[in-house]
Amino acid sequence: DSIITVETSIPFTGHNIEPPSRTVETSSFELLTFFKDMATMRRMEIAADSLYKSKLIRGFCHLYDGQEAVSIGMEAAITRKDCIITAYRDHCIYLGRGGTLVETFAELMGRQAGCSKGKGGSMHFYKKENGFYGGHGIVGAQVPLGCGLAFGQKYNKDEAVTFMMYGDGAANQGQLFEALNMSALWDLPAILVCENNHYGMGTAEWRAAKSAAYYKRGDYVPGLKVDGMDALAVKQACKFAKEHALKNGPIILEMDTYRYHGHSMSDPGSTYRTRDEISGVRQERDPIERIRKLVLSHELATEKELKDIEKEIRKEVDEAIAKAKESPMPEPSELFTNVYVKGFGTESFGADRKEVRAVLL
Amino acid sequence: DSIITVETSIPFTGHNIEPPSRTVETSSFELLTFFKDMATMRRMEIAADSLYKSKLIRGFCHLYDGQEAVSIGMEAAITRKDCIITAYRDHCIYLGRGGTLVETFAELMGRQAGCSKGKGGSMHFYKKENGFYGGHGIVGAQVPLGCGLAFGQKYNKDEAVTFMMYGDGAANQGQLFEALNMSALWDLPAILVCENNHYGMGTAEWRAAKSAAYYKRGDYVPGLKVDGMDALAVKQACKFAKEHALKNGPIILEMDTYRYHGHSMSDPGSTYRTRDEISGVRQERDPIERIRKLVLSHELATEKELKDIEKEIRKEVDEAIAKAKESPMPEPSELFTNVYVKGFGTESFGADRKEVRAVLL
Amino acid sequence: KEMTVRDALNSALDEEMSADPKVFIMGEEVGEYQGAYKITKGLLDKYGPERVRDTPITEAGFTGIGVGAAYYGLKPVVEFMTFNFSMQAIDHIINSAAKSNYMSAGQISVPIVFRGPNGAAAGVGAQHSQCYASWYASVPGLKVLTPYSSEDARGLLKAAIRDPDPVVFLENELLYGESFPVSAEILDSSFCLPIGKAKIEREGKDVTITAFSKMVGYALQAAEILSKEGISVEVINLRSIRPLDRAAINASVRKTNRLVTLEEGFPQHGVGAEICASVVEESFAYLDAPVERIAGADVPMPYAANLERMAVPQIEDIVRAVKRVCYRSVPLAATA
Amino acid sequence: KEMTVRDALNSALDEEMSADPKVFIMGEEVGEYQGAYKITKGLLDKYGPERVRDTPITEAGFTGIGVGAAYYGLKPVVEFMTFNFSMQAIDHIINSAAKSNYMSAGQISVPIVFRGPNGAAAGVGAQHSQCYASWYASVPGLKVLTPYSSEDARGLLKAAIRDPDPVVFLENELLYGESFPVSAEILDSSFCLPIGKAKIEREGKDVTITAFSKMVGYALQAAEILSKEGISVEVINLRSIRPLDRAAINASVRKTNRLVTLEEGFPQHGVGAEICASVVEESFAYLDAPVERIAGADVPMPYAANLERMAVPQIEDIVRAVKRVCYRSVPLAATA
Ligand SMILES: Cc1ncc(C[n+]2csc(CCOP(=O)(O)OP(=O)(O)O)c2C)c(N)n1
Ligand SMILES: Cc1ncc(C[n+]2csc(CCOP(=O)(O)OP(=O)(O)O)c2C)c(N)n1
Ligand SMILES: [Mg+2]
Ligand SMILES: [Mg+2]
Repeated sequence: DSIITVETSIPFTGHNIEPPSRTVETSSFELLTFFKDMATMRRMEIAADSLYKSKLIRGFCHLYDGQEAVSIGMEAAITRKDCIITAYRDHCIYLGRGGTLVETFAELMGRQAGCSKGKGGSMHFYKKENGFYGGHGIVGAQVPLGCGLAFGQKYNKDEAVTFMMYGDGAANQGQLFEALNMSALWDLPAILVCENNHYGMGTAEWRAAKSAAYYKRGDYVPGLKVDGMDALAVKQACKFAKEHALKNGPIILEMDTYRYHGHSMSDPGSTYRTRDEISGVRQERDPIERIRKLVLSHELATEKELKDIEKEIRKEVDEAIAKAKESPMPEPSELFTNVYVKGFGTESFGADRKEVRAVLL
Repeated sequence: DSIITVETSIPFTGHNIEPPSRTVETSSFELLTFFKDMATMRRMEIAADSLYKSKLIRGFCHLYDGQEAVSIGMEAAITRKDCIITAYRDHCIYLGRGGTLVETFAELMGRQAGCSKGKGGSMHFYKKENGFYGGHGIVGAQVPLGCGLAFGQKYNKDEAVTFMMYGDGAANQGQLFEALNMSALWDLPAILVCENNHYGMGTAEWRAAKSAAYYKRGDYVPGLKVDGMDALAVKQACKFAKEHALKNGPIILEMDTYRYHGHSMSDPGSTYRTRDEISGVRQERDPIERIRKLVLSHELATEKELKDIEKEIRKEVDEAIAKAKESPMPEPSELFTNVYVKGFGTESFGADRKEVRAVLL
Repeated sequence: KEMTVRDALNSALDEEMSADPKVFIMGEEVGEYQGAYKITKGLLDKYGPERVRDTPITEAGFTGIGVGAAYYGLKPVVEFMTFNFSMQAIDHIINSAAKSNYMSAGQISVPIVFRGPNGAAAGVGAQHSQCYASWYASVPGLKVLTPYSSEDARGLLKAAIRDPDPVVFLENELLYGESFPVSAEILDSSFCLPIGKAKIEREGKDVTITAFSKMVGYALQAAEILSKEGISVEVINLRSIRPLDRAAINASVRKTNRLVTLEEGFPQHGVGAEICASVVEESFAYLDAPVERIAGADVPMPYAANLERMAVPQIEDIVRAVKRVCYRSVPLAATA
Repeated sequence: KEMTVRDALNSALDEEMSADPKVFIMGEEVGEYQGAYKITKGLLDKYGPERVRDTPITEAGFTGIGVGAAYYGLKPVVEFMTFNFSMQAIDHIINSAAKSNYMSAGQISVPIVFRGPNGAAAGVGAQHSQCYASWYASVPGLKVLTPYSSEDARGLLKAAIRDPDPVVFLENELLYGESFPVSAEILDSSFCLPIGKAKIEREGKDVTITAFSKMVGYALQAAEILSKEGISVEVINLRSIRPLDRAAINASVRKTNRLVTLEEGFPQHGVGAEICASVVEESFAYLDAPVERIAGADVPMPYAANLERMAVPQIEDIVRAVKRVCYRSVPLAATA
């Protein structure tokens, strides 16, 4: 598989750091994998939308379509000794870390086969053996938690780094600045990835932040602004950041990206932005289409072959949903498991404590 | 009283802003008032130290000696429509806002005549009618609270500003960055005064902050570094900041200052810094001595006259202590007052609820 | 006439903002988005961005700013998108708001309302489902209100905004869309309910159920079922968890001699425990059976629908508990 | 042999750090300053700055970092200078630590200890005197320990550090300097106490007092006074508030038939309320008198010495309450 050299869409912009080169090396295999993986993510999220509408998924459901290149590009640059932690928009991050479609759909529907056995739900996916630490519902909380993972990596001398993903809305949270200061003081291998999709719920970035230049918000910490719709740019940036972090401590990567869906399922996503804006991004910056064009222009596959891949993905997703639906709801006894690792044989109670109680082992 | 023109000790350093001139106007009256007020503060804190040692003051007691120029210079630049809020190191700020020695000592000893009737204690002084909003024990909390006061000033179109004082240790608190962002978004007349005395308890600034350039830590918010041992520099900076804040919103003033005492009474203040460092500051930068020299060099008073003032102050302080000691402890019924403004006639309980209870009015 | 709880809250905010220019509202998405749950719908248009303030997602910061504004004499209404996020700001609610009037011996009053949905919603998992009633109501200096119906929502929210002290106002997302009958009196802009007073939602003589928020509706449904079996249930809608209306609770128990407490929050140190203690302290001799406590399960909220259902009280749990207090042979009662 | 609680905590930390390289300690002033209250004295010298980590005054941030490190498999001991400051970090304690093992169905365990002085000290005012026992112990996923003696301090802290779950470890500043007798067994580095088990500090037959932390000492002093008046008091040192040793409490009450609960925290939704509810649920028929509750006054902590004394339980309050439960004529008991 020969090396293909591609220019990123736009140059990187650095803050307190010399940015990496625009020239990225890739391969036929990598580009086709990017295409397939992103198309799978896209299809999975569209399917989740339908399942939600048919009431098989409950509560919140935050979809990632539009932002796929961030996960894909990041994974291409790192290993599974490196850790990732994110917020509630976590389905595709989970998939990127080696999770399966069946586990995803089963969790979304609250079934035993789910990655959290149906107990976590949409916002709480994990895959610890591959370095994925969730799946967090409280805006901003994952940033100090991620710095804690990086603390662990440094403590154990693991020569690995942690990527902590947060939104433009989360970027104003005070705990981020607290964690950044400590990460810088202690040279933690912490990479803060701001997925700037330009809205925190219904609030445009400039209405929530006096300075929306998130890659500069680390002040004394270096930063890089990256086209988050270009998987190869993301890959380049993450590689660069990993090297930096292992040597010099924290760095911020601002990924300029976009979410096509509303914030969660109750948000139509169209009251605070124009339809033109959305379709403009789709037409000009879509991360999958960018790779499709590269594949075609380098003649790595035909249009028909790519369409066939997409058809195949559609089938895989449908099959996964069918399988997930077959998985039963959790056993009632699961109500009381996992409250503790070690329960000391104490009693725990249900709503009617005289009728439902359990001994925690 | 003719105008006297003085140069500040060192130039101001600006961040994102053109600093004001080093040339400050003052007068014989002002300089003598500075001398008298700072000497009173100094004497009051030394006396509190003794009272603590004779067990008349309990709990924490954070002394301000060394930092007097910050309060004095600030007050000279503003009016009492402007608000001040600070942390626990609040005795002298209270005095600067028009509080009395008797109220101070009485509060420190937990007596009825105290500014909080003995219920607040050392960390919780207030003088709302003169724009002093406390006296807060939780590091960092006073900064958003102060921005809230500024919010109120802007909401009411009062054309006044709020000064919120915090330490170098507090400067790393996340809530500060959150409040700063909102203050900048909303153009609040908020002046963040970082009293950098170079230690947060036993931690030197550089051990707690990756960037100890606190006047720059607002990133997109302008800042000014000020010699906080020079009352005239402080006055100049506060005047400048007030004008700026009324027109353009928040600004940070970093006051380079020093606390002579330990952090609180249990800290000898000598394990994390050298005695040479302390005596060096005393000799070269003491805020009272700086004014004394100015007074003498401009021949506004003789050495003897200044000594007499100090003697007078000593007497005043002793008399205030004597008077404060005469004030009784609060009435037992005060246990239940001020829990609410409006208690709706509900019952409240003492430790033994069958014996001690009260109806809250 | 009927009105949803959402409209009741919205109209109460609207009327109080119109009556007092010091009242303003701040929080995430309260303005241009019209509220995450549309409680503030229309207010931005009517009162402008100075009084309907969209904030960044920085709870500690904006809560501190709200409290500071209250120190200054404004009357802020701070919306938490849900009370789970109030944990980021809880230091300001407790240390900056609840304690200031006391520490300053009455100089610094804090007329502020913290409001938003509290407790379990549907399918939102462990981090978005906690009930904070018992925590906040343990703290002197705070008042804690828990509306159930549209009458409660209007009357208590107006009372909270007019009150000179900090009030924690705990709504319930699943009630927002529910409709309740409202009289002309309730709809009048002068309408206001007293803080600290419970409401007997249904009179009965055999057993008392105490409940608040959504659980009041469950208690009423259980009472209806039980009445068909000849058990007469008195349902107390607590309305205020702090001050707690101990007098009303004890009066009812002295009449019925039996008590079931009901809440969705975690059981340990919960509202039920306090009510049990209060009745034991004041009306021990009147109790003909042990107090029964129905509460949320003692586990983080699971996502799966079947487990979630087990984790919060259901009507059958209430019915079962009532039957136990009424029929079970209680040694003390037997010997009495 | 005697040992102070301070030395007990210090030696427990030292031994666990020496036994397990995954254990590290972080917090404000824990290193170079040797601890604000000198609990970590000498540890920096012995284990170095990687394992004794001074932090800036940023509780939310460093607690989050601690929890993240625990996710990764380390065993952090996070010191809060006092638990009052844990409110800035409480979201991480509840949402990031307590709930993760459950939400992940066991994938993400959180072996972490949060420790520091809790509750009232002396003369430190309203913002520095709150007791957090009842809040934290209401939350499933947390364990909450409250040592009283040097034995407790050593045995429980070692248990907490070895435990695979998040433990909130509530110390008391006023106990740090107190000395208690310690046996060779207690001093052995293998010594460890079981989590969730109360200790009968003093056996008695007329009345049970439950207490934790500093109040255990007060209960013992009250018991001594009462014994001279012929009242035999059983004193239970709860040691663990979550899990609460309901079995031990109920067994004692079934023996003595009388209960006084004692705590320094706010009364509403407190530990006493829960214990009262538990005894009413499980041992109602055994109660010969209403449960008496002694707790902190329902007000923010005042500074003045006389008011402060009134705001926390005193030995005479306990003595009085015990006499009430023992001598008061109780209608139910009379008819039984
Ligand atoms: C502390 C906190 N406050 C509020 C919320 C509610 N909330 C969930 S997501 C969200 C918007 C976050 O926006 P952003 O950080 O830009 O991430 P995005 O959703 O765009 O990926 C809000 C307000 C929350 N979960 N946690
Ligand atoms: C949130 C919080 N954490 C810890 C403390 C304990 N504490 C009180 S003062 C202090 C040091 C603050 O230093 P700095 O901000 O520099 O102010 P200075 O005392 O020097 O005036 C600490 C750690 C506290 N009061 N609040
Ligand atoms: Mg966003
Ligand atoms: Mg300092």
